[in-house]
Amino acid sequence: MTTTTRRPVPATARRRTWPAIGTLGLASSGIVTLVATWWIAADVFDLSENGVLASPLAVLERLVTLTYDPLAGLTLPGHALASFERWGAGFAVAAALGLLLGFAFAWWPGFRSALLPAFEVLRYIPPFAWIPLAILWFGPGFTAQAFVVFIAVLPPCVLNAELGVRSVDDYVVKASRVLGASRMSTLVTTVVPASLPTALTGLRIGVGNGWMALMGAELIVGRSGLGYVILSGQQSNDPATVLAGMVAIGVLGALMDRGVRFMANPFIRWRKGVETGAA
Amino acid sequence: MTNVEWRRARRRRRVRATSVGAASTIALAGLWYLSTDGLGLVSPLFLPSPVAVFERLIEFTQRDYQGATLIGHLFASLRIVAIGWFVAGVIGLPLGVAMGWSRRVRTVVSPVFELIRPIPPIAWIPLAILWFGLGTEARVFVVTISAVVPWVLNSYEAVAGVDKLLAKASRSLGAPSRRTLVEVVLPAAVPTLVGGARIALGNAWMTVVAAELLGATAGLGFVALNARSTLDPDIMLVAMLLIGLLGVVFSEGLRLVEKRLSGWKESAA
Amino acid sequence: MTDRQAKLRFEGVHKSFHTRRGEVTALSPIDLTVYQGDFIALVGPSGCGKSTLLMIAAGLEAASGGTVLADGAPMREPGPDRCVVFQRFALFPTKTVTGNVEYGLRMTGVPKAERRERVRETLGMVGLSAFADAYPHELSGGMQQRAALARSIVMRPDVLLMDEPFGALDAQTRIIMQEEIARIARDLGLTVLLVTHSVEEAVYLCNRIIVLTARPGAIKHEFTVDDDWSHHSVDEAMAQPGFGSLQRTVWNAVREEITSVQ
Amino acid sequence: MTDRQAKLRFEGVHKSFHTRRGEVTALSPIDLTVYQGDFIALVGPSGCGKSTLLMIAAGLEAASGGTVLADGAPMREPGPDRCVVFQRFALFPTKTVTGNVEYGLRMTGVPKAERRERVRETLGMVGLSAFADAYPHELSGGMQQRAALARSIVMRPDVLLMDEPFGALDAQTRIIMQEEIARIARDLGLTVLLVTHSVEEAVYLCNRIIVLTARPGAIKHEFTVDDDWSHHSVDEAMAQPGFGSLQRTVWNAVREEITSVQ
Amino acid sequence: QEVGETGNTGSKVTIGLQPTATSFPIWLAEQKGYFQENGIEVELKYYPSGAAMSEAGLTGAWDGGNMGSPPALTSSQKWDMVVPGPNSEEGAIQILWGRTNDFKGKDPATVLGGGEVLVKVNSTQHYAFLGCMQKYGVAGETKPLPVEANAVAGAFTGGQGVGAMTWPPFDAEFVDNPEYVHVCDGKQAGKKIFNMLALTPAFANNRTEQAVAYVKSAYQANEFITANPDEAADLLVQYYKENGVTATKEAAQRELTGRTWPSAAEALALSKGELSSDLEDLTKVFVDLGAFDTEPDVTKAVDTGREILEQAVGESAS
Ligand SMILES: Nc1ncnc2c1ncn2[C@@H]1O[C@H](COP(=O)(O)OP(=O)(O)OP(=O)(O)O)[C@@H](O)[C@H]1O
Ligand SMILES: Nc1ncnc2c1ncn2[C@@H]1O[C@H](COP(=O)(O)OP(=O)(O)OP(=O)(O)O)[C@@H](O)[C@H]1O
Ligand SMILES: [Mg+2]
Ligand SMILES: [Mg+2]
Repeated sequence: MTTTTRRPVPATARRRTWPAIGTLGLASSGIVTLVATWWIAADVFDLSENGVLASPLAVLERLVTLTYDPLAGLTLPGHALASFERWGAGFAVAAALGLLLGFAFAWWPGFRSALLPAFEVLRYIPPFAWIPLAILWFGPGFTAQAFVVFIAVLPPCVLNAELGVRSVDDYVVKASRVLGASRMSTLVTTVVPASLPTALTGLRIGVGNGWMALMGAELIVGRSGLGYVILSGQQSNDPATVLAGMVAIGVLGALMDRGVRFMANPFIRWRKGVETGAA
Repeated sequence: MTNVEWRRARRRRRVRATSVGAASTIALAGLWYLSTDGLGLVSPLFLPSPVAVFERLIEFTQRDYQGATLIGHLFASLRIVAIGWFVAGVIGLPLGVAMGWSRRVRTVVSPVFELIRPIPPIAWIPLAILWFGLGTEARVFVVTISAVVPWVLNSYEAVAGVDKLLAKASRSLGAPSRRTLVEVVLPAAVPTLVGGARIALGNAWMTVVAAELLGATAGLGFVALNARSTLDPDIMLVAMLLIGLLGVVFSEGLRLVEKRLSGWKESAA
Repeated sequence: MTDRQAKLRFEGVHKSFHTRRGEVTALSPIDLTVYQGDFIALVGPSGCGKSTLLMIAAGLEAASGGTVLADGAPMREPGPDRCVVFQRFALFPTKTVTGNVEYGLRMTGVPKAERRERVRETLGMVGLSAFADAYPHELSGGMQQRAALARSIVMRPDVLLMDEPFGALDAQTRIIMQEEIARIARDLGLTVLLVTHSVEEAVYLCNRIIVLTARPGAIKHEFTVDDDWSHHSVDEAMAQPGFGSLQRTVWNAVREEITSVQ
Repeated sequence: MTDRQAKLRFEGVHKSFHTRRGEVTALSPIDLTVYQGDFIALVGPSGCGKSTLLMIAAGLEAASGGTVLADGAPMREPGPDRCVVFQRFALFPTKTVTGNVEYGLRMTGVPKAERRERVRETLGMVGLSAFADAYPHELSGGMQQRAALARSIVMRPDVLLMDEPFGALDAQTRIIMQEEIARIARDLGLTVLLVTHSVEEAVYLCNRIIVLTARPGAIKHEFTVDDDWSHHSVDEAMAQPGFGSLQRTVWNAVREEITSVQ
Repeated sequence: QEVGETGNTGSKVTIGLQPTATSFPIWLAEQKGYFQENGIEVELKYYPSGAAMSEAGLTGAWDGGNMGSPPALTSSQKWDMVVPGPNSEEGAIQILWGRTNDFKGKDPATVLGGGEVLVKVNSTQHYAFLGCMQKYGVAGETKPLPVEANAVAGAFTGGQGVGAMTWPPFDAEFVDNPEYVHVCDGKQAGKKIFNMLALTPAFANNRTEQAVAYVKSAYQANEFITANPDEAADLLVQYYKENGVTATKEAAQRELTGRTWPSAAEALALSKGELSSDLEDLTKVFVDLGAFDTEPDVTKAVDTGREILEQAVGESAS
């Protein structure tokens, strides 16, 4: 146990740094190629002249100007905030309701058989197809947009919560019963916590789904939000604004995904060790 | 309990589940009817009665609405979905498999993929118009964008999720890396791959409705959006429900394929 | 033996499962009495119904017929008087070791102060005091099994039911755990019903060994272990000629049943 | 011993892993020679590097330093001359038993007719002739392990590497498989390197037992088994005093290492 | 609760409008303080399209507003929206553009016949488009290629179609550009395209006084535009800027002069005169297109609000 390795220490150090740098180079090569292709297409082949594409620099510049120069009355952060509010409202309601429904589906089969047919048909209607009806019911405004988000977020929350409960080790449930817990307290104290990782995955899918649905809704309803930035770029025949909007949507979408993962951490601390290395 | 008795019991249990489902569905439809035609609580402009929707559906199968009958619109949407889904598969499947199999490919591709992935397919619409004009190509492009993500991710996970020990066993039996992939890893990955195809099809179907903003002259999404501008909620609901029902059909169909192809798995036994 | 108190009694207990392929009889009628202080092993070929019998005893599975009497009264519901230790540990992954061990006490309304004391004491007994706040995934297999054991014995069950409790451990850890459980059972005067595949384990730990026939399981033979081997360490015990000969006798009975199906 | 042919030779083979938490030395330099006809057991506490050493021998893992010589020549690539049998069987789930066993022959370009003949013969040897067309999931654990074994021995490897091949089997099936593998190894004159946790198994099957220290694994002691127990059945062997005493000696060496980490 | 009930009381009025020149007079009335003058206190709410306006009115999001005639006809038909009168006429700025190279020295009919023209279908553009095709005798031969209004210019410059229907400011690319040629417009095709003032039934019936004030203010703004075209153009540029659209003063001028902005009295005269027949022509076309299921009752859109318009005229006169 006290034996040390024969290898001299510097060798170890080199071994560890080189692969890291190699990996970094590989990882960035993809992105570099992408940006380079974009830049060449836009500036060298002059696609930006025809209004078909904007160069990466122009998009960057547009992103910067949008942060202080308002578009349709709002700056970029303003639009992002508007989108975020709608998304937040729809997401919060859908997540709360979805988790409850999912847990109930898994735990009370009768309840499940009663609601399943309706749920199954409705969940396959794309959020986008709900937009017209949502506008009719709630008027073309905040509520309709939040509703579309709700529609997009609900199914993955329900399905994953249900799946989470079902995939809890049967023996864990048995153990709880043997130790004197009732069915209800088994659900609350054991099953729900153990199902959280899967259930939270549902929320995470919901984050993305809701965000995407909202962008669709903003193309049709309202005159603020990041979706509207794109639309407005399209109206002014300005690819730079369109691309700036897309970049903002993508970056924020990715950040939100990370955010939810981060916030979910305390709930799944107990299996952190298992999580490392997951893609 | 004898065998016969037990079969009866099982049938009874199934019948009970089905009838609870049917009863609740009928109850929901009844509630819908009561609040519309029945008691007139809700204006038909907000929610048309089920009867009106059904009549409209029948009428739709025979008479043109916006230049085509139901079948015409249906096929218009289906065509775009089929092409987009297929193109996405041709791109996404090999890419995902390569990412799952080679660490190097994964390192190069995944940052790009992660960068583009969060952009909703719908947000590509303006660029799609600029790049492809208003024809089928633009719609196919948007549908492809939406379907390529699950194709890639599931192919990746399918390959990466195959027991590492299998690859080791194969190599220790003298198989070179590529043959290990073809002989051992891919066959074991098939169910997950089909699962990816299913999700991709779902995404494609969901997106086609939005893609029909792009110069479509037919399609169920086109119908729904047009019905909106003339305040015709009954035709809107017909289109929506059809879109939903077809989604169920696709999904369940591919799920059956998935089940059949995983015959060698324990769960299917 | 009859002067000892009967803790658990099976009277003509049998069980059939209805499966896609028809009816499977897992257990032929079983008559068996577990007395206070017994450490009984159930051995038999795979699939002969050992786990099924244990689950019936726990109240987690209903018998198709016959009666199970716990302390003389018919029982059906699972309850903390008959705790189960499973092969796959079945620890609550979201709770720390303390949370796991304390769970049954909380569910049966034991006040907090008493709970804390009993958990502390039990963790000491299984040698997990230092890991009171660890999560199951942070423990080795042997430690997980200790925690599962602690979770059950903290309830002071009338009968402790164990289904291949060491099946998931490596051979070395298993030996160490066998010695520990022998000590704890002796210290607490536990009544235990143990399902195992290892004849060696059965001979080492138990005073009675029930060999079941191949499916449908019926009691083929009951062996009484006259020497209490568990006072020795496993390897000491194995060095005794009496140990080896009993082990061979039981194994031959089991082997007969295994080969009868193959 | 030195007049026998050296099939596999480790010279100062050591291994470190670079993990998030820094460098983990799994194996201290190991010197070991495996001769033609050897049946060597590697035993030692969990995590001491047994599997790592085996993977290096198979060429599936690169050593951090030192040389591995196969038949006197340095080797790196995995190959069918050093087949591995894994604990979790690692059968190809999409192929039938025949497909699995035939796989290595196909990969090394053995013509179809010969392939068929060798598969038939090998399946007969492991008693799976009747299950040639079954899929792995349709087999019991013992049968799966037989198939995995057949898949390796059909290649007539110079050295058969086995990593806890019976770890996933129940105690009873394990005993039966131990007897079978002893017979097959004898019949074919196999050279085997076996990782196991069970000292009993090591004593029963092997002619040399290598005890490794706790991590980083180094060779603590090598025991030579003078009697060939594997000519007897397991229970017969265990009845012999010499068996028990060697088992205890080895076990004490292992136990020392286990307790040194706890 | 009645259809279109906003819950506003007293002098508070919510106005729905679209961020296009169509609604410019409403915005202008606010700027110029006409609403205040007439004793109402307004809040402006923007909607992206006529369809959205109509849906919003139905759900009680606004009291008064204005919209194109197709949604106005739908709304009056479906939920009894009250239409006091026409707010502007814009046939002349629904322009069919072509590529100069295509049309140079050729009969437009031969170029258009069998080709595709970019149009926002089922809209007033579509109506003007059909008028133009009739004019050249190629109705039925030339196919409309459906596009959202904002995408027409991009698609046409990108090479789609033989022609494109646009209106300002989306046609900035084409105006004074030698590569493109103004082939036809709604006015040349003899089509009149009206925008209408709109009131929810609840507002018109229960709060008539405020409704009259709103209508009166809107026409006051029209009179201002007619009287001060230059200042109005500056204000239109500002209006556009507030709505995220960049437009030059020239474009604004074109827009303002291309439209006619009737005063209240002129609107009343139209309403009593040719408005009905113009709208009937439009509805027939829309029924043929399949956009309207059955022919809407035009009188509902012309006569029901006239009383309010008359009151507005009366007040202006006094
Ligand atoms: N829920 C069930 N449905 C159908 N058959 C079952 C069920 N549970 C057990 N069986 C069958 O009953 C028989 C007895 O099963 P049991 O698990 O009690 O065996 P066992 O003796 O514990 O076996 P092992 O030693 O492999 O754990 C088996 O043939 C099994 O297939
Ligand atoms: N890929 C790896 N990355 C980092 N550490 C590893 C890796 N593989 C093994 N190790 C570490 O190396 C040590 C030796 O592992 P190895 O699997 O060889 O042990 P073992 O003796 O086979 O244990 P067991 O008896 O539990 O199978 C362990 O501490 C393990 O955690
Ligand atoms: Mg069992
Ligand atoms: Mg190992």
